[in-house]
Amino acid sequence: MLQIVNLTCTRGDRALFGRLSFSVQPGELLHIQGANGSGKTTLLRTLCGLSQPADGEIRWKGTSIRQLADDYRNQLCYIGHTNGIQGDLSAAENLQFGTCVGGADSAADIAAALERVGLARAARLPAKLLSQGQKRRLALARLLVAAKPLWILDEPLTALDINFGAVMNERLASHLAAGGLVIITSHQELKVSGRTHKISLDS
Amino acid sequence: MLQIVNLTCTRGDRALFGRLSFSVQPGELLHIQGANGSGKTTLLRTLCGLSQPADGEIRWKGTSIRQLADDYRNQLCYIGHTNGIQGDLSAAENLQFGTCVGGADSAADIAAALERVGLARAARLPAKLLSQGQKRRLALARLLVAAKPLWILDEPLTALDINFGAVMNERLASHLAAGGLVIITSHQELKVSGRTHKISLDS
Amino acid sequence: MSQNLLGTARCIFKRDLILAGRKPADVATPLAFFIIVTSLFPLGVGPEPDVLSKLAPGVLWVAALLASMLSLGRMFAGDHADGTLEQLALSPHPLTPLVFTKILAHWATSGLLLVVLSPLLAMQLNLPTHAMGTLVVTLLLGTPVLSLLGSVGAALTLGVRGGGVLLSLLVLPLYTPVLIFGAGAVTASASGLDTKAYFSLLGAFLLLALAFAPWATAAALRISLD
Amino acid sequence: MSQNLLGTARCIFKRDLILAGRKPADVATPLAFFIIVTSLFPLGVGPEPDVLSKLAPGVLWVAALLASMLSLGRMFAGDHADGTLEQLALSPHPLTPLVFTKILAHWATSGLLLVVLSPLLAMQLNLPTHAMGTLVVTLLLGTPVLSLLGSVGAALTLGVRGGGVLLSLLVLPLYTPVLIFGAGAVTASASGLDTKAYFSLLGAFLLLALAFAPWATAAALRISLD
Amino acid sequence: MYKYASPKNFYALAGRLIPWLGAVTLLLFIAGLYLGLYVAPPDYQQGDSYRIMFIHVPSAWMSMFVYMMMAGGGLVGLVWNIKLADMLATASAPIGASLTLSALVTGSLWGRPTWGTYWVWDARLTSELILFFLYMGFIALQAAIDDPRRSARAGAVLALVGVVNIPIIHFSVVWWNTLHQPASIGSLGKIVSPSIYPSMLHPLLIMSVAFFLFYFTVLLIRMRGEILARERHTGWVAEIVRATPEIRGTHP
Amino acid sequence: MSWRTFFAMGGYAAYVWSAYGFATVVLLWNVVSAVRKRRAVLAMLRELALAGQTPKETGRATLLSE
Ligand code: HEM
Ligand SMILES: Nc1ncnc2c1ncn2[C@@H]1O[C@H](COP(=O)(O)OP(=O)(O)OP(=O)(O)O)[C@@H](O)[C@H]1O
Ligand SMILES: Nc1ncnc2c1ncn2[C@@H]1O[C@H](COP(=O)(O)OP(=O)(O)OP(=O)(O)O)[C@@H](O)[C@H]1O
Ligand SMILES: [Mg+2]
Ligand SMILES: [Mg+2]
Repeated sequence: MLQIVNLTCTRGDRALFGRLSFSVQPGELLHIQGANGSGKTTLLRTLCGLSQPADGEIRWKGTSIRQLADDYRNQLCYIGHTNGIQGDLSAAENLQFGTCVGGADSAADIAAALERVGLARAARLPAKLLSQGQKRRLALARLLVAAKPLWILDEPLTALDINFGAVMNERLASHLAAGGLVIITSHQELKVSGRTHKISLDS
Repeated sequence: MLQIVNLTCTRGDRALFGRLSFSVQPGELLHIQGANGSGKTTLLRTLCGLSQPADGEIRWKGTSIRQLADDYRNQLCYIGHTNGIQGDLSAAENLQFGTCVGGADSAADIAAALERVGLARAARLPAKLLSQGQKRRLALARLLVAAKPLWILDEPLTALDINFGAVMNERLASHLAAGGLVIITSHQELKVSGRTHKISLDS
Repeated sequence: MSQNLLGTARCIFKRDLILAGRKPADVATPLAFFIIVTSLFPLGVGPEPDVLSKLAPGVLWVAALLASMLSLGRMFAGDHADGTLEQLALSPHPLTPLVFTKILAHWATSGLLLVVLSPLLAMQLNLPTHAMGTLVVTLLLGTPVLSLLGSVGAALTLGVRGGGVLLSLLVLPLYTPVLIFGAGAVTASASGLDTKAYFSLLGAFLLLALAFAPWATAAALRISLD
Repeated sequence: MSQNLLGTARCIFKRDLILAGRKPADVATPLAFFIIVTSLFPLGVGPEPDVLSKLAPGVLWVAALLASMLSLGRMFAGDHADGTLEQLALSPHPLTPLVFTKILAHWATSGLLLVVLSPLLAMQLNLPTHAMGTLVVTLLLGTPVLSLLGSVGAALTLGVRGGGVLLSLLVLPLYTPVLIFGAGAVTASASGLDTKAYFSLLGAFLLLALAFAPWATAAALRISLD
Repeated sequence: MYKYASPKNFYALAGRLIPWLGAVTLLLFIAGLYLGLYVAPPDYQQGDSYRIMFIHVPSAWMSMFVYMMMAGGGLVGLVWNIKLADMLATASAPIGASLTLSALVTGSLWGRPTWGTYWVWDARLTSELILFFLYMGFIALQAAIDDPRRSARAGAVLALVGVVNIPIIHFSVVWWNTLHQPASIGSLGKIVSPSIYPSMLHPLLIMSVAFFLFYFTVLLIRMRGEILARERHTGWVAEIVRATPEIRGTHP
Repeated sequence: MSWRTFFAMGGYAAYVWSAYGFATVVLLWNVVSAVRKRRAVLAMLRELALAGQTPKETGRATLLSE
């Protein structure tokens, strides 16, 4: 489904990793590991199409993602290091905007999604007053509303407390069970039931 | 020697910790611990006199540090999260400037100090080309040149490799043995021989 | 994808206006700058009304240009810092129209307000009343061009050290044609000459900028995010 | 403490000059802005030589003022970001003279260069040659005041959201007296009038700013570091 | 007296004072307007246009007085670290700025019939305009800093620098005008002679007192808001929050 | 004096009444914005309390070892 061929990424004038090849099938989770600065974030952003690889190709259902462009972006949901949350909008407004930009139109689901990430009561607060963990939850709520097959998640578990970490693991499992794909980085161990693979960027 | 009485620190409008009291005597090291965001950096900056406490007092040899002002600052050397290194100056120029601002005048010692932190060969490189750990060493070199009794160190061991970490521990021990005071934060365990105390800011 | 492009664009526009409403200082500061700079000129040149009225078109236009340039900083900076820009770039809709919407929202909260404010300042500078209309129309045609061209510069300097001054260097040369014809039209109208030619030129600039700038900005944003 | 205050001050001054030498772009950009703004003016106002020569003092002074304002951003920003400012605040020497040294170094790499450049631009604007001397002297007296007053604004807006435009809003109103008398002197001299009164006033401003601004800047820096 | 320096007591005291102050202010406004608009006769030179004086002059006076209060509050807050003084400075700024704007606009509207133009670069007008900018700078600076303590202290330094500059700005603008020999517009003193009729003086005085009290009334209301915001982690504010019924239509 | 002559203000009606009108707007704005500001703070504090972000007890440092 998602196929990476001979990928090489550079930053500045330094090669981070070279000739990386793997593929991820529906129902599979790929856990990318590596030391700080080894290039995990760079790889994920490249997989999204935000960064251009120095070499190699990324294919979705056999077609290069550069060719698919918008059609590929419509399949994925990316949650990066930054949450994409604007402090002066309320939690609900932020989520609304996020899903709208993501191409989904589901005003009704906003409240439900906030409920499911435990932010129902904070829905009308300006997001800048949310704690770090609450902000992370708000960003992750986009996954619930958008309903995209491919999830690309950069350290989704940071700042989450143990309870919600467990909830996240369940979500990932049910996404996999429904035939979704997940590519994820995490310094913590993932406890997701389902087909999971690991890959390390340390050379 | 350094005495903290009923100290309360706030950030934004949030109290980080309240009514903290302790004292540090010559030859003693105080290790401050706590989770991310618990206020360790804030405490250290307050002890330096950079931040004003919301309440309480800090005394050096029995006199409030607000009264002592410059005389107190002349006793201390603070190495914070930021290294105080300007990327466009060479390592030697940076150290020279740092000691000069710190009030010491010891042009001859610069080379020796760089030697002792293992930067002799990098002395003439622009600091921006140094690696993260080398930058940290350069910042710590100020301790050697300045020769102040009170060291206030915020995570000095970050980015240091194991070898130099051990060297740092020795340095700390010999500073204590010479009657110095050390206040330090570190998420790692410190292996310093000497009288060390711990304090935790987690409530 | 149940949401169409238009809906998403409306969503972005609404959000940017709401945000401007919640941070009135961000909107007000360029306006204050506009007022201050136009007020500095009489202080420098002297208070004689007839000298001032001669200067007025040039001063007003230069000040509007500088103010609109200074407001460029906030066009993408906030969204870049908090990661919203990444989400925008990953939207299934083409980036160019989305960026165009953002430029439009930015203009509505900067250039448009400059236009509204300009008659007041023109009065302070003794611009003849019959030239007031021309001033407003030229600004109405010209400030969108400034926002459009400026957005390219803003996108290129995102996250670059010393971005502010660099931005002004990039953008000012591009602004000169607009300035020449904008101020020229007002001067002509103040001395009772015909202004049609100026208007059609400014209109042509606007069309050109509308056609190319959003596309260039979108490309620049993708580069900045890389 | 074997190093005395003077030695430390010399150390700071030397460092800032070296740094300016290693980052020529930072120094050049305000100068470029100065040149661009003075060149934009004839474009906005029209090319008649006598109109221009009448405007020249005001335009040159306003442009110098804006350029010097734009260069304020870098006065403390770099040192704030890399932690040097903390070290400065923790120096056993009083902060006020150290800050004064930094302001001096900043002026030497911005205001002073504007002064050097000004005759060239004055020629472009048809300023009468006999007024050239006055222009240079007023700028020589006035630009340090701009740096001194500006340093307070720069220190207050350190690390603040939207710092650039905010800085200009804070600083421009404070600049007016300098502008009035600086441009006034040049205008007077261009029309052959006496300029002694202007010079003594500018001198008085300089003395006042020297007395108060470094102290206020030091206070503002301590607040920004809190 | 000293006990009202605590935010909690001040909050309560202000709450009790506001209705009374407001009522007196309102009465004075009514009396002043009646005397000024209805009773006072038209001026023999300016006709009825001089009636703008009754709002213009108090606005202009208050615009300067409020800046003094703001800078004074800043100084006290900076030196003695008194929260209420900081809040006084912060709360004064928007009031002062709006009164400055009022002086500018009413003055312009008065200038048109008397001078034939809305605006001239006269000394007093120019320095009032700059005062407005100083207010805007103060407000923008405080709005840009999130930490309330830092914001208060930064504002105080700015207000103090401004207060040193105001006389300098004022006199430079005066000299600027005398040096430039500006457009032939008589000084204000000539227009309103010192031997002003009592029937014109009384409403002016009454309106001035009304503006003065108005400032204090609004100041107290604003300070109560500031106190709630900055003391929100204290128990007594939580108590007040719990005791207030829900207010609709005020979305944060 | 009739109401008509009163409102005519000797021919200066436009200036006088717009000046008074503007001043009224400024004064009313002052009152309304001040009152609304306080209400908004109260409303915000209510929301915060409802969201469970009650003012955190000041953390207290604990000595681990001597
Ligand atoms: C935009 C236009 C105007 C502005 C900004 C303005 C500003 C001021 C200021 C700042 C003051 C207080 C001065 C002080 O007490 O030192 C003042 C007072 C006064 N203004 Fe105006 N003014 C304007 C137009 C006018 C006009 C057109 C008139 C009358 C024809 C006028 C008549 C007065 C009078 C009578 C006083 C009180 C006398 C005094 O305090 O010296 N003003 N104005
Ligand atoms: N513009 C640049 N020039 C040179 N090197 C860069 C540049 N940008 C990033 N780097 C380097 O590229 C490397 C890859 O960074 P990346 O963010 O991908 O790491 P990561 O594996 O995600 O690390 P972490 O675990 O800390 O998130 C880092 O070492 C970083 O210092
Ligand atoms: N201006 C501010 N307004 C509100 N909260 C702030 C502000 N500045 C810092 N904080 C908060 O104050 C807390 C204390 O930060 P501090 O840097 O002292 O933590 P720390 O213990 O050093 O953490 P770390 O281990 O990550 O270095 C953090 O939770 C931070 O989010
Ligand atoms: Mg990463
Ligand atoms: Mg820390």
